Amino acid sequence: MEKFGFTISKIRQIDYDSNDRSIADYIYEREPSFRLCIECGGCSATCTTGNYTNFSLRELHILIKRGENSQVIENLKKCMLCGKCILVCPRGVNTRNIVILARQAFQKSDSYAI
Amino acid sequence: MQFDPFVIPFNIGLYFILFYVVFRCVIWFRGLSRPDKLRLQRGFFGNAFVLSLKEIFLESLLHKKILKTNIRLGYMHMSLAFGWFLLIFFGTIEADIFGTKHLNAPYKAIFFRYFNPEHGRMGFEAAYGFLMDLILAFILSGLILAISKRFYSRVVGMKKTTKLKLSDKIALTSLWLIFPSRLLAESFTSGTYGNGSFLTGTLGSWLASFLPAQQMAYPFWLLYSLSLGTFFVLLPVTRYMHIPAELFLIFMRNCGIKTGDKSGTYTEVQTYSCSSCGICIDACQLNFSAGITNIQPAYLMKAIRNNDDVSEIANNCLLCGRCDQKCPVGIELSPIRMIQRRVGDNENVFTNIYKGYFRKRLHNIPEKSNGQLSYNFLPVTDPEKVDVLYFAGCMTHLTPSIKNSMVKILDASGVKYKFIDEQGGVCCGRPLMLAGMDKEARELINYNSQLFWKSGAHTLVTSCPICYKVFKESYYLGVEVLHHSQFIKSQIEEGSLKMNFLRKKVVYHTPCDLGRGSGVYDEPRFVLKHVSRLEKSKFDDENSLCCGGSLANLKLSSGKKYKIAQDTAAELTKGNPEILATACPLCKKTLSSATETRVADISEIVAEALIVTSVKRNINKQVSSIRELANI
Amino acid sequence: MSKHVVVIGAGVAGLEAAGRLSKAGFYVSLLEKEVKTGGHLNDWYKLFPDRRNSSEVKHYLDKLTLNDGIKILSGTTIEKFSKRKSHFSIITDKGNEIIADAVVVATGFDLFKSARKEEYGYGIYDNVITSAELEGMFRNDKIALCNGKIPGAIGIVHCVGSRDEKVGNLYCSKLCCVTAVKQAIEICEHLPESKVFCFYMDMRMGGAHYEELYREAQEKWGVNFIRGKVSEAGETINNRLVIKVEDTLAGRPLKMELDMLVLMAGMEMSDGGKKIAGISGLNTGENRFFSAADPHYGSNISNIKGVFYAGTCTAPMNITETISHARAAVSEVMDYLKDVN
Amino acid sequence: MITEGKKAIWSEYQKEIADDKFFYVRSCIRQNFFPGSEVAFLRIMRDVLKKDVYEHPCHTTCSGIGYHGDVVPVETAMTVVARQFALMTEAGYTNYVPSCITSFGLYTEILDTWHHFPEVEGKVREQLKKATGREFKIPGNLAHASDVIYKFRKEIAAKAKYKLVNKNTGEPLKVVDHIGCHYAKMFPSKGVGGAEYPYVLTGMVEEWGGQIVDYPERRHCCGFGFRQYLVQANRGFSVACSKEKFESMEPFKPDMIITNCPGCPMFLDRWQYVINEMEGKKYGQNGEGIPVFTYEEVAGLVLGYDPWDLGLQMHQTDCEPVLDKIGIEYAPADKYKLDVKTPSSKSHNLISV
Repeated sequence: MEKFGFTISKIRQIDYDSNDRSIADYIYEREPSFRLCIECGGCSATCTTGNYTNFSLRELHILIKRGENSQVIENLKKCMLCGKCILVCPRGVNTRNIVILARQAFQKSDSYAI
Repeated sequence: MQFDPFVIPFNIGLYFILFYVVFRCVIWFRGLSRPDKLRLQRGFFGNAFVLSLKEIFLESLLHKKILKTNIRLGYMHMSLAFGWFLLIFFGTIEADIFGTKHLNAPYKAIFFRYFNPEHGRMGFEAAYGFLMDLILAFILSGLILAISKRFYSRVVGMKKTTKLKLSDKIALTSLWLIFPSRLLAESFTSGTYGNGSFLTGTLGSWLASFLPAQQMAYPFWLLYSLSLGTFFVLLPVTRYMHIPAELFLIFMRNCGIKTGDKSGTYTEVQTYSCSSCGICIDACQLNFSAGITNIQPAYLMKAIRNNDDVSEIANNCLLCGRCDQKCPVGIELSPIRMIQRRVGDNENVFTNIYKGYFRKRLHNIPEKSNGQLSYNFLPVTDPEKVDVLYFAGCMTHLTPSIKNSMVKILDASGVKYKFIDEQGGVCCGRPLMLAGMDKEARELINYNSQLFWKSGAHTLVTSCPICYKVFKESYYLGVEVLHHSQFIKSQIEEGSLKMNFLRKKVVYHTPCDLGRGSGVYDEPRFVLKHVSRLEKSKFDDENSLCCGGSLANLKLSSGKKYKIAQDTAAELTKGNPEILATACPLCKKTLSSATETRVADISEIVAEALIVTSVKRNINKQVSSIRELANI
Repeated sequence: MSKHVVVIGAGVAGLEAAGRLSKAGFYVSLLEKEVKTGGHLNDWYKLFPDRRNSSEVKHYLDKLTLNDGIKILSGTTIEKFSKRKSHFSIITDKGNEIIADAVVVATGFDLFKSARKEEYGYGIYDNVITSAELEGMFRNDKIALCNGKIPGAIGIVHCVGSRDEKVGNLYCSKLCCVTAVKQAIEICEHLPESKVFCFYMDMRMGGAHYEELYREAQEKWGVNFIRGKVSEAGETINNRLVIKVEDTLAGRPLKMELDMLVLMAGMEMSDGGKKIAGISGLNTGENRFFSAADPHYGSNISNIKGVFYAGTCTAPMNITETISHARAAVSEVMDYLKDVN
Repeated sequence: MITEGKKAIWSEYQKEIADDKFFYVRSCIRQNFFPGSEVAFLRIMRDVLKKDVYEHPCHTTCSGIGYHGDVVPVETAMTVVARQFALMTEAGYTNYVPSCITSFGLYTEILDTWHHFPEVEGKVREQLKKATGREFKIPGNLAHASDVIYKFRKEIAAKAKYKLVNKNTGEPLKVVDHIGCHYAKMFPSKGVGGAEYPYVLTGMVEEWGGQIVDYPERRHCCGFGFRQYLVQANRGFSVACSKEKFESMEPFKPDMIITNCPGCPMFLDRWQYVINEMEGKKYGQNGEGIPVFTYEEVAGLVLGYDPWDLGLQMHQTDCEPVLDKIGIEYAPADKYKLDVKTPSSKSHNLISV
């Protein structure tokens, strides 16, 4: 507000209970391997997009699971779906399908513009 | 006795289906693009028409392709289709010759015996009756096979049979009833009048010996008429629509119409032409290795016809192309599947006749893209000018030995080349296309194309069949695109590569995208024969298996991928080869984890066999200097 | 005349050692401060990673020690401990003196007292419980909140009292991670509708089949694993718990409400062990457990000749390791008594 | 909530607080924020409790505000503190009582540092000697002023005119206690009740008839945070901090907030106004804010001091709702009058100390 010269900052805290985790549920239902991620970061390390930008598939997974969807949307489209991540994943997570499903979920949802 | 009310169901059915088919064909025709309409018009007055008639006879009636793949299944289809055709054909002639007058209404031919019960006692009439009984027996033999297939599919040599919906079940029952009811109707009539040939006569007299044949005949004629009528009326909403649709399909195909990247009349006709024979199910590795039995083309076609949500089915496929190779109707299954994968591109969603054809087709207008680029973060680079570009591809970077081997081979070949993605490149775009995201893929294609053009290269070599296929099909680069097996072959032929013969027993696994996908079969074999003892396997060339790792399948779990890889590797290594060779980094990576046998890319084997001349020269020098030393 | 060995503590290690010593022909006195033998085995319902009933192990140990050569003195503590020449004199709280040729110390561990981590509110907030209390709920087949309701969201905090300088425990208790995973699965089995969240610093699934259990928890039961140490718990007006944790993998602090918080209490040197150390002069290490003569090849040997260690009085161990360690102690005793008259 | 559990913890964290002869040092900012509070402390100590409280006219800031604001190095802060101790030593006192929580934290920190690193203490002594010629003794007892009030909470209760009870319903007032971060978070053993469940204010409130509200964000900073507030660009964080606390306590419907730190009441009070201005949101009942008090003000109120005499008119969030609930008599018209005839005969003391 003009009169004070500052505004109330947004809390960085993830508010798990009030976040919308429907995107995560959509993926859990269709790609059970989504549960298997142990956040090793192998996918992010091999990622072509990750070499050029701050895109991290590992972080994306966790943000979807926590319902931090706005941050996910920004990054989702950067994925090239090349599939290197699948080959390096030690837990057999179908990472490409998760990206595709996330895109689908956002498209189907009315609350997000992708 | 020229008419009886029992023929009414048949008449209704027949005229309905005739009208429907004509009507449907007109709609299909109108749905074609202008060039396709012209193709069809030209074809009608040209060679295509004759060719189509021949193909219809061979495929729609005789079912030659099914006979080749599976003789019992072929016989089943043939006996029903060809037998029925013969029955109508000779029945019409019979009615024409022996009837009261010429040019009879169709029902007179179909129910000839009812209207001419005294007919066929002796001479030519009896001989003709014998022919008609023979044809009926032919059909009934196929029918017995069909019924057994429904209850126990192994009878016809099939592992899986297709699942049916309710309208299909009713149509199937009426189809099954047609010929037995005709047999019984004719038999009772024959029994009453004491005529009939070996089948109807014998059965008729036997039945008449303990049943009131005269009273029994009429209900069966009515049943016969009802079954025919029901079958015809239900035809448009069942898989039996494939009977008329296939005729139209054959004609369209012969006129040169192809499946595009959007759905339209041709894809619609193709979907209706699927008879759910189930040959694709048998060919599918997801079925016999991974135990997934609901995503095969027969089910996809059915789901599309039923307007079901097909995304799960469409995305759960290796796109290995084995089914395309096997489909007896020649439906372009993989292109149709790809159409279903394209997001927001399903503007031609099928509408079924019973849901009201006059309802307007669903036009899902794809959302206008906001023009924002997805990959605008990619750096612009200026590559040096070279003759040959080597693009290893993403997957090759995860199998570094292929990359290193290729560098060795390229160095040895002496061509002026540049390893364009040595520091990691940008994806070729095919994985995006496989996920139905063509717009995004186009961005990557443009990016890579710019890069290739700037280098001024005339040849682009890649190690990855996935990249190779997309470079060939979707890049329009205007330069020669080679898979490394092709490049190695050309270098061998030019004499730039010298190799030892390794004497190792090798079996070659054809990668799907290289083989069935791009038609490259001979070059890898040529190279392998050049350096090793290449053995044959049951799954060579067109019949090759998928490794299971295919990027085309977006749904398959890692465990099931592994199952497929294990089965494929086990099949290929039955002859205990020393090396299981392949020509794809992804195949190599997938198969390596599933077998104890060494899995190697062609490039690795070639690099192993390579005689590097520069090293040889050095050795020569040393030897000569030793000689010199000895001389001193 | 057979030699006399005193085993102090009748938990897993003590029972195993006593049983084996007796089989080897020694006369054994087994001292236990509690009335019942079996130690922590009595508090645990099912064991990781195979989720077998703990009573099966107890049954095995009881059978092993059901022997005339073993005198079990339960409800007994030691007041004095001294060595005279090659003999040990042990005076119990009842004033009896026991003379022994060798002593096996198997005083085991105590669970970390969770109230010391004040920020989690154990003993203050109604539905903050320990792993041991949860085992009790499993045994009674009733997982419920104080008000009797079924918890819908349950948090499990790893590393309570372990790897924590603030409570003076620098070491890892090694078994809490797998216990957490086992208990998470058991909660899911009991309450399929409830959600379980594990808050961990590292998943240390070192033992055989531990990692597979972890995978099962994720894959089959949908247990959520959040990497970060819970920093504090509070209570809402609805009697739910609010926890704060950094989701270190998202790089953001996280707040969520839970119905129940289970604290994975670590293992500490037992109070009984501390007392023995005090009266006997046995050495203890920085982690306050008994320190063995050599960590590689002398893990049963103490600084007093003739006194040997068995089990978790030296370091956190699982049952498999404890039993092996106890057997090793027996072999050390036999070696020692061969040379002593 | 298991009260026994809390009592067990409280019993573990008890500290020694001197009985008499206090050397009192003021906060540098409190007199601007809530000028009545320190005066009320002295008045209660001297008049009600009859204690010897000495204030040295030459005492300065402890420099803790600069230290925590990253502008004063620790050695400087130590020397300033050493001078304060020297004043105490010279005046013949040993019981040091700071009014400010940050001061208390700084003194505690410095004493602990000197305890572990005597050479630092030696250096500081040398510096102080060089600079001022003064020498000092380590205080015999260090207690925050709120500790002292806590110690005498029962005596105050005995002389109280009012209780923290809703006079209409007879129910105890629901009070949120907010402890300054520097009170016990750095050295839990130096605070009454420790850092997690501090008892210092709870003890007073319970003794005076109120009921403490335990809400999830009770540990959270008030939002002052020094750098957060002192740099204007960071003030958004400061408000956000307070807002999180208000949102967390709101469901408990507290009647008032009691604090023991110079900054906390300031921010908990003023930010309620700012949040209301920015977002139109109030956290109290009946469309009011939640009144915020210092512990001295609360002690003064229960002892029957005039609200305007205690400086409650300086609060931005109106305190009248609480006064009404307790039934404290006040003259609304006098709230902003400069020349007030106070009911207390010794009112001149308030200004002249």
